[in-house]
Amino acid sequence: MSLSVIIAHQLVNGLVLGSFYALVALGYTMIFGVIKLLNFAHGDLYMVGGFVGFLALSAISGVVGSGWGGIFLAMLLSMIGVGCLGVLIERIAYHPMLHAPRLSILITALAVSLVLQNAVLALTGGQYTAFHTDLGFGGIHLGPIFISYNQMVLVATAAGLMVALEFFVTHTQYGRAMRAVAIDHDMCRLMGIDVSAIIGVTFFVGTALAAAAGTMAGAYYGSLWYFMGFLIGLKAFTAAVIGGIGSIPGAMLGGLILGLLESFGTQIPGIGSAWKDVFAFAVLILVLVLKPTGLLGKSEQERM
Amino acid sequence: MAGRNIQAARLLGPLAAVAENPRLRGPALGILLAVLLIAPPALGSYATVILTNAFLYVVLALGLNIVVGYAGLLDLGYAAFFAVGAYTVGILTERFGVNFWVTLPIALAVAGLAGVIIGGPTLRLRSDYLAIVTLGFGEIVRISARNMKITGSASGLTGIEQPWLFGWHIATPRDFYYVFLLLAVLAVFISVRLAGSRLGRAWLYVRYDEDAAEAMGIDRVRVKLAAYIIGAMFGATAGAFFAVNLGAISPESFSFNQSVLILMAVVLGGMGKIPGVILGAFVVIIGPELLRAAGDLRLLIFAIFLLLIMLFRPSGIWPGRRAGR
Amino acid sequence: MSENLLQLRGIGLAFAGHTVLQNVDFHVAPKAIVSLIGPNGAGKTSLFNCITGFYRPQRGSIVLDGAAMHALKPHAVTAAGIARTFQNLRLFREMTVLENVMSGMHCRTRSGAIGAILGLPSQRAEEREIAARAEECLRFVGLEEALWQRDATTLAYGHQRRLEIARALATRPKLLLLDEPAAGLNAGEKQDLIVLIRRIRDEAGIGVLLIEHDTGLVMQISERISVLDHGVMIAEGSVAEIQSNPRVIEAYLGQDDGEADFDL
Amino acid sequence: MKHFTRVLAAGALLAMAGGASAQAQGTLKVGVEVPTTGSEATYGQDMYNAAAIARDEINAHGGVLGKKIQLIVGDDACDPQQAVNAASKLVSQKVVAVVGGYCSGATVPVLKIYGDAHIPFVITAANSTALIPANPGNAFLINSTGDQQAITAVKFFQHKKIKTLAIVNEGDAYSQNLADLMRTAWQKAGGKVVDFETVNKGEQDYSSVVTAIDAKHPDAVFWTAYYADGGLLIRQLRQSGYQGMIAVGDGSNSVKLFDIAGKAAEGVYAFSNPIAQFLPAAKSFIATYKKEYKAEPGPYAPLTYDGMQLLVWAMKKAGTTNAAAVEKALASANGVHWLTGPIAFTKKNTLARSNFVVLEGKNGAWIAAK
Repeated sequence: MSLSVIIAHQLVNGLVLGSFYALVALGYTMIFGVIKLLNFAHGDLYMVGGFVGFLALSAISGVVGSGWGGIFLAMLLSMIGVGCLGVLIERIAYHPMLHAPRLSILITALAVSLVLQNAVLALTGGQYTAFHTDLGFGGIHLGPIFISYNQMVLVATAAGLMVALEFFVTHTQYGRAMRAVAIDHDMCRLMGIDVSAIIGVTFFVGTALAAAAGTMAGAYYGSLWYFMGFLIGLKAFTAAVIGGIGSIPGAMLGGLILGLLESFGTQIPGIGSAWKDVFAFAVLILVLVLKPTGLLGKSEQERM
Repeated sequence: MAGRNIQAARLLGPLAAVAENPRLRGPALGILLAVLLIAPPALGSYATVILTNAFLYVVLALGLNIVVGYAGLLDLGYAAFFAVGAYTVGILTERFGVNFWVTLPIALAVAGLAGVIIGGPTLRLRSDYLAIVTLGFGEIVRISARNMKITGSASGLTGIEQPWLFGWHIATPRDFYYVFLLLAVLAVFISVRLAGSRLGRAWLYVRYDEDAAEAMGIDRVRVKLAAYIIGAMFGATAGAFFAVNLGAISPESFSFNQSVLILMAVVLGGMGKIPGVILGAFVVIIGPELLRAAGDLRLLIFAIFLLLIMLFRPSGIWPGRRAGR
Repeated sequence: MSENLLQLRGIGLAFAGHTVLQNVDFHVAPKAIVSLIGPNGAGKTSLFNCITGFYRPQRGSIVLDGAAMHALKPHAVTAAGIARTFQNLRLFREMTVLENVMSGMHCRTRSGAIGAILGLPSQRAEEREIAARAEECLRFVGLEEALWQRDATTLAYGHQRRLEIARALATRPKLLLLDEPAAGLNAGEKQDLIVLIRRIRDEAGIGVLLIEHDTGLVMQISERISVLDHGVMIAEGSVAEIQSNPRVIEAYLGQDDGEADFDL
Repeated sequence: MKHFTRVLAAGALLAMAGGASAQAQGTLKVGVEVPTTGSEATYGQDMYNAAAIARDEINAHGGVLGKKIQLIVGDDACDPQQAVNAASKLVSQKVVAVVGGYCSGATVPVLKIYGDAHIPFVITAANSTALIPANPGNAFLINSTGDQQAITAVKFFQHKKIKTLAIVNEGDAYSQNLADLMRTAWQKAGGKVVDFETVNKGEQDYSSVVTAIDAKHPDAVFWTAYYADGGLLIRQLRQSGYQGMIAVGDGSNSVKLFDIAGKAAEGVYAFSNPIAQFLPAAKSFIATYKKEYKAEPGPYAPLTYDGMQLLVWAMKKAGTTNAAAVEKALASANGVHWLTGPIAFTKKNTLARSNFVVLEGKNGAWIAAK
């Protein structure tokens, strides 16, 4: 296999992986935007999204089958269900703490993450759950490069969701309000915006995107596990930071960059698969130290 | 549950009253220490091991308490310093045959250096960024230990020799019970001394209001770095003795879960409150043992407990706001 | 003319292209009481933040007693001799009155972790010195001993204002910056404040620079007044000079909301 | 909560001290150290079930030394620290011997505890070579160790005319150990290791590793870790169009591999310790297991059954439960056999022969490979 083919393959791999990272990173960045909270539970909502999607597909596959059609329907159901769970978590755990010290709300988020993880651990006994679908192995050959149909559908879906989100944020009343809330809560209240409702909407949308990613990942890779949200949560946060936390296009860009970094990191001699995560975290630390606002983030007022 | 939490706190009330009363505190501590000193013969090996473990966690939790409870920095990778101590001692004694007591100060120095390297550039960051950077740092240390030959890769190091002290071979579980009891007492002593000092107050000033603290002439980065380094040294000390106690260490012992468990001890008992943190360490070690019958549910029970504490009693189960001053 | 205690030359500050301060020259003479006034949004607090190191001006120099301040961080500025209070009270919550004031002594003492752990004699002596100085400052501002062990944020508002001043005095400053010290005080408390500010200057020999909206108080206490408008220093002079300065009158009358705190 | 706190505040020490209660008359306590919680719980439960069948049979035949056997489970959760606690608890409960040990990483630190307490320990599954130097002498491994698996694998690959090999592990003690042993053995045998990868547990996306493997065109890919992620890797390898051989180590010999990998696992080879369905002597064991637990015995059930029988044999031979005597008897085992074949030990207390067999995936199940 020539180098250029390897590069092309890793490009495709990075794109697929990056799409997942981007979808999860979007939720991180949106939630951070409106309440300045690093939602540690976000990766776990991705995991819960996978399981809910799996249950939904099991329930409806008799009628719609378990091809992409069925998976899309299951994904939608999962987005709605887990989106509501996200709102519920915000109301119960985060809302009362909005004015508490930063440390308290961060630890609360960590606690929510642990509750979700261990609840699923208890329910599944820590076992992997096989996610059966009717997805085939087919694909197209572009010269020596093979791209599976599944990969294409996946990237297209992720792109579609991101376009829909961009439209929602820039062209709808809720989206505009969301951006306003991200800038200044008090000002929004004065202008008659129901800040609390907008925070709810943000959690719903952000969490639903993670649930969509979780369902697609479960279907695409074929298994679910209670701890599967941990690594991707960490990586998605890294992606959000690289892109500039609070910035929606930044999250997409950061996701793709990180996906590509990891794919190519595996291929680089001296890094390889064993050191690829060290590489990713080192990039995170470097970005935070050298350019804390990320690539597309707005710079905050400099304070000495 | 919330109501019960308060009830639990009320039960701890008399205990707290004793701990807060300067007249009763001395004798109460004396009695407690005496009981712990004469207890081992009456304890089975299991209880000895569990209590030893609890003492280890007292040291770790008090170390993290300096970082989280005093300086207000959320460190999600504290196990990394624990690992640095354990591996420094493990490598130097097992691979190079260096005497344990020589490796101990080296472990402290390496941990301090690690604290400076990771803390130096990142302590200026906002707190949630710092949390994730420390998490990433913890993972880097774990993965590095897993990949490197000198750390014994994933299997870790085995056959770490147990130390001698003036002709006493510290080897049995009971020996280590006393060693860790001593370490815990030292950790408490140092924590108390620091809490009442110029540096201890500076941590709190920075934690409560960074701007006002700076306006009072406190260099927040330097003060935070001091917390970070001292916390790292607590972790490394615990790690060093952990390594010789088990005789074998592997990267699994220094995972994210380990960091979370130590953090839980700090938060459950009450951040910044020394008796609370000690209680928290005992809760996270003895609790799961008492809940052994609950199987996979026990971690869930703990997670829910942590969440409820944060929602209804963010100052922890130990009564009062800031004790031990 | 003797050397100025504080000397600002050509200060320029901008945030994201938006000019906040433009070529500001300003000085405070030793042991002087100087007021900085100007309409809302004129840049007074920004100038304070430049002097205290919280903002780094893009242009200009700030010199205290011959030492350059403009490249220093806030804690170093405080150590060099400039103390401040905040417009909105910024006391350390969950800490006692005494502990709050002790914070001011941090930059005047040096014992560290090792001294504390070993309980070295030098460290103990220093702890006694810190407590003594804090008590001295509390007495100076008139907070009686019964209040010292209370949580700072449980004090009456007027007492909290005094506590902030005591905390700043504990840093042994050469110059004290007060950001709207009279805000929220009643008439009686304002008179006490005037007395206190005069004592700070007369008894402790500390120069005082204040931002204040209460014109009566400003006119009563200031020796010199500087007026800032839209980031530009438009006037400097004695009380009488300022009261008759046409640019100042224009600046205040030009305000849309007609803020009536500058009564001529 | 109230109770919980009171226990902590007042009587935690006493409560625990009481745990070491007096031994019941006429019974011998044997510890079974296996993970019954956590991700490896199914293996642990399966091993305990097998030990229980052995106990029932032994007790039905009059027990040992006139006493009945009582099993006490110690849950190590496949975690080193939990394992230390569980082992200490077993020691406190005065067990005369211990069988079990599934995860190598959790078994290494308990060796010292049983060693210090002078308790014989028959390890029935864990087989990392890291166990050998850490063994104080009281532990006996009746599952063949990783180096023997590597020998079996080398022979098999050579037989299949494999020249180049890619090895993938999961970065844990067991799989990394096996991967290293395999690399050494394969290179010694003149083969080429063209790619050596380490992936993360639960990572899901192994595509970049798959591409890296594809780029080297290995004749075979050897996965040395557990079935759960192995299933995903196999799927992704086949999805990317990899046509060569795929082989897995004994951590992936569970039939659940087929559940996760689906049809991609067809034709996959596994090196495995003897599993019940291929053991002629295990017919009645399988029947009993199915009757008792309504399931097929898992991969380590026969070995654990044998571990119990071996222990009882040694006690009978020694005529006492005295640790030194029992250990001496264990070391003298010379071809005694129950389900998994003759048991004898090397000087290092490891199984003297290789017990590995080669399996092949066919129609979602394992069959003996040709």
